[in-house]
Amino acid sequence: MTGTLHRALGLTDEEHARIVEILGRDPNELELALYGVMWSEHCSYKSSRLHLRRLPTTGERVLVGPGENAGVIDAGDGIAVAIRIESHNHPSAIEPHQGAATGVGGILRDIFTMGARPLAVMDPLFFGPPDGARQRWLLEGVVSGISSYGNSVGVPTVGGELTFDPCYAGNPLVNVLCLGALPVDRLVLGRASGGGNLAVLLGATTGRDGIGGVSVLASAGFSGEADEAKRPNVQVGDPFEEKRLIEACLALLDAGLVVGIQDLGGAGLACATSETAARGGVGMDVDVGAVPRREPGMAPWEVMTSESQERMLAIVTPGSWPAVEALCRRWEVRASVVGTVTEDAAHPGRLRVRDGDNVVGDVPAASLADDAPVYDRPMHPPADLDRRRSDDPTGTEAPADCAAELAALLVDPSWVYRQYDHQLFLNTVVGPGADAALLRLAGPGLPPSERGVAVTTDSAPRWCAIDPRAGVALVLAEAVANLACVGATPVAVVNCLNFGNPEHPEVMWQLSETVDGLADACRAFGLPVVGGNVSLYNETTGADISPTPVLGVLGLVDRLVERPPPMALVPGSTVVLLGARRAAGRSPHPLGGSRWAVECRGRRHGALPALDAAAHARLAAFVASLVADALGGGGSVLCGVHDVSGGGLGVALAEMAVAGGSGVRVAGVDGHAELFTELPSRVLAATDAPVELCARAEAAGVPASVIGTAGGPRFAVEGLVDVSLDELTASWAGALARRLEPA
Amino acid sequence: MKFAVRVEVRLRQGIADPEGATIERALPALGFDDVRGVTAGRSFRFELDADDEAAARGRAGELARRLLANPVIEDADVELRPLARTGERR
Amino acid sequence: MKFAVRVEVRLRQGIADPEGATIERALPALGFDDVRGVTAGRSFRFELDADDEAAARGRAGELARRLLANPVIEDADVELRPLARTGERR
Amino acid sequence: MSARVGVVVFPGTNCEHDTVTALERAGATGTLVWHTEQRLDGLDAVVLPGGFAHGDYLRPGAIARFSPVMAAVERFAAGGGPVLGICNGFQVLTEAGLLPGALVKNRGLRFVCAPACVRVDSTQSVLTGGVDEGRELAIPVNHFSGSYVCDDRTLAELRDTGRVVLRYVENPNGSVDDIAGVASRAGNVVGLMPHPERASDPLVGSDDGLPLLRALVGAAAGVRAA
Ligand SMILES: Nc1ncnc2c1ncn2[C@@H]1O[C@H](COP(=O)(O)OP(=O)(O)O)[C@@H](O)[C@H]1O
Ligand SMILES: [Mg+2]
Repeated sequence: MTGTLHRALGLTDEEHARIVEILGRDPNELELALYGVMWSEHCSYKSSRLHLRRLPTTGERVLVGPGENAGVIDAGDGIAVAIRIESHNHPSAIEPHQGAATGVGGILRDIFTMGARPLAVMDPLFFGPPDGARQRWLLEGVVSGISSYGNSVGVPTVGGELTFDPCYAGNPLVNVLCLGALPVDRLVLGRASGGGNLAVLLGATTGRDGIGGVSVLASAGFSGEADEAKRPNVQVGDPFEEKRLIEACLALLDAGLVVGIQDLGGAGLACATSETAARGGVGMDVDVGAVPRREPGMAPWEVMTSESQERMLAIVTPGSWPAVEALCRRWEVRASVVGTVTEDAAHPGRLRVRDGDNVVGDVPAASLADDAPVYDRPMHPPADLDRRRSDDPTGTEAPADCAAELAALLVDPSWVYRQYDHQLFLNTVVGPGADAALLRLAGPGLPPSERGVAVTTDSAPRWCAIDPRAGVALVLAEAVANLACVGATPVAVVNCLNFGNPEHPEVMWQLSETVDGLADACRAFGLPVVGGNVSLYNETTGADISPTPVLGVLGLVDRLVERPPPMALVPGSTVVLLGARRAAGRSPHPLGGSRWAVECRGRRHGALPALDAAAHARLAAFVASLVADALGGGGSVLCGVHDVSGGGLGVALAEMAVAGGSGVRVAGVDGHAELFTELPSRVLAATDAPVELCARAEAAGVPASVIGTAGGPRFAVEGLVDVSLDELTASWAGALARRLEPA
Repeated sequence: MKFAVRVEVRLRQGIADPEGATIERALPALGFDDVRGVTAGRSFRFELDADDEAAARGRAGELARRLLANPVIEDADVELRPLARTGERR
Repeated sequence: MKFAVRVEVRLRQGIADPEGATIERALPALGFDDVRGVTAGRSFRFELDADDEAAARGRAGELARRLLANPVIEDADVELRPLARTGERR
Repeated sequence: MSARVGVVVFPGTNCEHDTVTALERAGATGTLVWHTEQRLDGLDAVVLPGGFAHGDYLRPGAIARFSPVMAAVERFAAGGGPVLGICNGFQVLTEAGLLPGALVKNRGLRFVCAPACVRVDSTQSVLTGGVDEGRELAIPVNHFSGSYVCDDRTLAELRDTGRVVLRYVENPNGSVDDIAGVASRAGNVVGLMPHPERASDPLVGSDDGLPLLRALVGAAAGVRAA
């Protein structure tokens, strides 16, 4: 009968044969289910692992790199920072509120599993244009899910992204990044060790929710009517349970009561038990009969693969069990011994599943965790690649009315982030709405420090669709610039690779190009990749999403005692553009892949501007040092700063004008092309000391040009735009509400 | 005819109900150790115009499924009774 | 004896009900212009042990007043029915 | 020696550490009080901080009000001790009947985390004593159920007896009469939805919450002296 069951469980005939080989016999139903979930794309990365190996992962600050639950960086002063990014795309498409909420719950567990207290969340979101009822339902649901879970569990959401593109209409993307901090000496890893030690299940009871959820959901694209069948898998999050779980787990770690700890995420107990055992090179006996149930009549395989939320697996010595029990009781967290660590010389490293006294499954733990097949899937570039790249929007005729098209590119995302607590812990110096979030490096249980951490999430599917390799490099450059604008030096990268169907050779080509582009760019900026996540099968009835790598970049600030110059214009100040104004080569102001070309002209093809990593790093270091002067309390030559990114110079200027409530008069901008080009490596600065700023820029090898003066009631770019600031502000502020809450 | 409708929306069997569970955990402390199986749901009331009870039931059911309940995780029960012309209070 | 209890909690007359109002505003667009006076409330179900119906009613009423409803803004209706010994499903 | 202020922690409370930090910036010593405590010995004031006690399930504050510590808070308040409820703490105090009215879902049915401006409209409370009447303070709000409601008689009484201590300059949630904070008859129990602890350091945007917290700490010191 297992002859067909393995297919239903998402295993190919070859994979089934491999399992038979590993076991030396036919697997039973439970064993097949274990392999089914553990060898799924979601848990095993079988299509992407081969490529991910090419990413640079080492650096002198890296304490823990990819492979563990989260990457960990040494931030100094005895404090380590843990960071991780995850996707919850498919669950969110089926039930946006719960899908997004459980996405937040899952990423938090990855962080406090490392011993870190979760201190901040970021949420890059991608939807179709929010004009139909379905897109509004998705956006409302996702945002309310993140809001209700994140706010209640007590972790501020300090930033994110919001991108609308038709390619996400059927398959929205919900990525969540979490950052936590811990005293370096509390760092723990998800390892089991010590024969006879106890495996203790902490937290919620186990139900049928999410059985095969992640695996089934994440490994099969959407085909309209099939959604119905998938619905029973929906998981409901309980932020109150998670809050108690966080406090209990951190208290257990502070008290030194656990040997190892691991969250239960995709593939539930099957994953947590096999991974902790495999990492520790030991075996584990698990008794499904000892697992507290929420529902009657669950089969052992259901208990092992259930993805019920808010559960952790802790490895504790028999001697400390009473203390563990007592501490969990205080926090009203359920704790049950569900297994023991085994070091059986005769059969080392076995995961033995019992139901009471009879053994219902017995497999090598490492074969579940590590022996999943690695696929080198066929890949090739899209047939029409050259045609696409030559179809360049640069040089399309100037708009009749630049002002209108500029206004159309302005979006105030506060409709989203007003629904998020972004202030808890009193650390948020710069919250959502600026270039990057800037936080004091402080929190309950951390040693005192004057340092700061900054974090930004960035993506640009419109670039990556044109050229995944160059596109992702430009995205990393933008992230570095965003950090510089809040005075931070980048130290580590996490990435969430959202792609289409890996069985389509173009998609595998996109993935491979993206990895190479990211690897090269990371080397160029001297940044390690400390973690990531891959989400494949983001497609709707055969149509793949644009390649969507989302980067989270962590930055550090040595001394944070004063606020940075805002992302705003100050009336009377001089506006200076830092960085080269013209691209080398034929077109000085390329428009390929720009928001203007895509959103105002519907031109999605062309060539991307080139990135000069060395020049970009010089600019970023220069800007970061000027802002850091202010952070350290030494004042700054800057009174406002903002990098030029999506929408180009026009949008960056407008965002600063609106934020500062100040008009501006700018001259010498070379037509709509310079107004809208997304040429990288440019930062807008407002200053009261333009001479000094330009002198210091020259000394630092950074081009600088005075382009205008802030002040007055109008936003004017000579020969291109002349509108009242109020008008501009209104279109910016109302952009989302107009579409989401049509009267 | 006018009908008074009550729609009760409840989580489907098997879907976790953290609110119900939390309330139940709190009860013993309040001296209610004789209470079990607490579930939390939502309830909506409204008035509906329809030609007859069958039509009213159809409309109310459609409204419950399309707007009031989240069919992914919730079921809806519909109860209704005809109202006297006078628009008697529910 | 075991009783199956349902408590419906509704906002008092005169207390603003933004949820009900929002739903009612959304109705015409969905083609439900035959619906009026939408109000939104909560509904709780549980099982209760008591010697007889009167006692059960008393306990359930007390639970509703003390915990499930906030008397400052809400009213609670209690319905209950005895359950067969066998612990029949509600 | 400085006043000792107890900050109550229910399961699900999440602003307790921030509140202790801010109280210390205001000159007090803050100590956490677990919700199962039955005595508040040696404390000069009690704060119920923000968060989501018991996940805000059922209604914000509905379950927390039955925690053992609340009986002690009631006695403490009856004895004239200063009691402050911030956000979720305000919700707990209304559920417990220590303050009139109730807090219902925001008009707009969305969570709101945003800067807000409140005006001191009465100085007859432990939170506003000595702060200039009419003074406007920038203190952020962060809540889903912050819309204050009460019956007309209560509202009239609150107005006539100077118990509406804080009003929003721009109403973020639909509260009746723009009410942001109210006090008990004796003025020693106060609840407000805005978060003064989040306005206790210019580095994170504002320190306009400190005058209020200093007033509370001053009242607590008075208790200690007496
Ligand atoms: N979904 C979201 N959640 C929280 N904050 C968001 C979200 N989307 C955008 N933001 C915030 O709005 C601001 C502008 O976003 P974006 O235009 O992507 O910034 P940038 O171009 O500097 O990367 C950023 O501070 C970002 O954190
Ligand atoms: Mg930026």
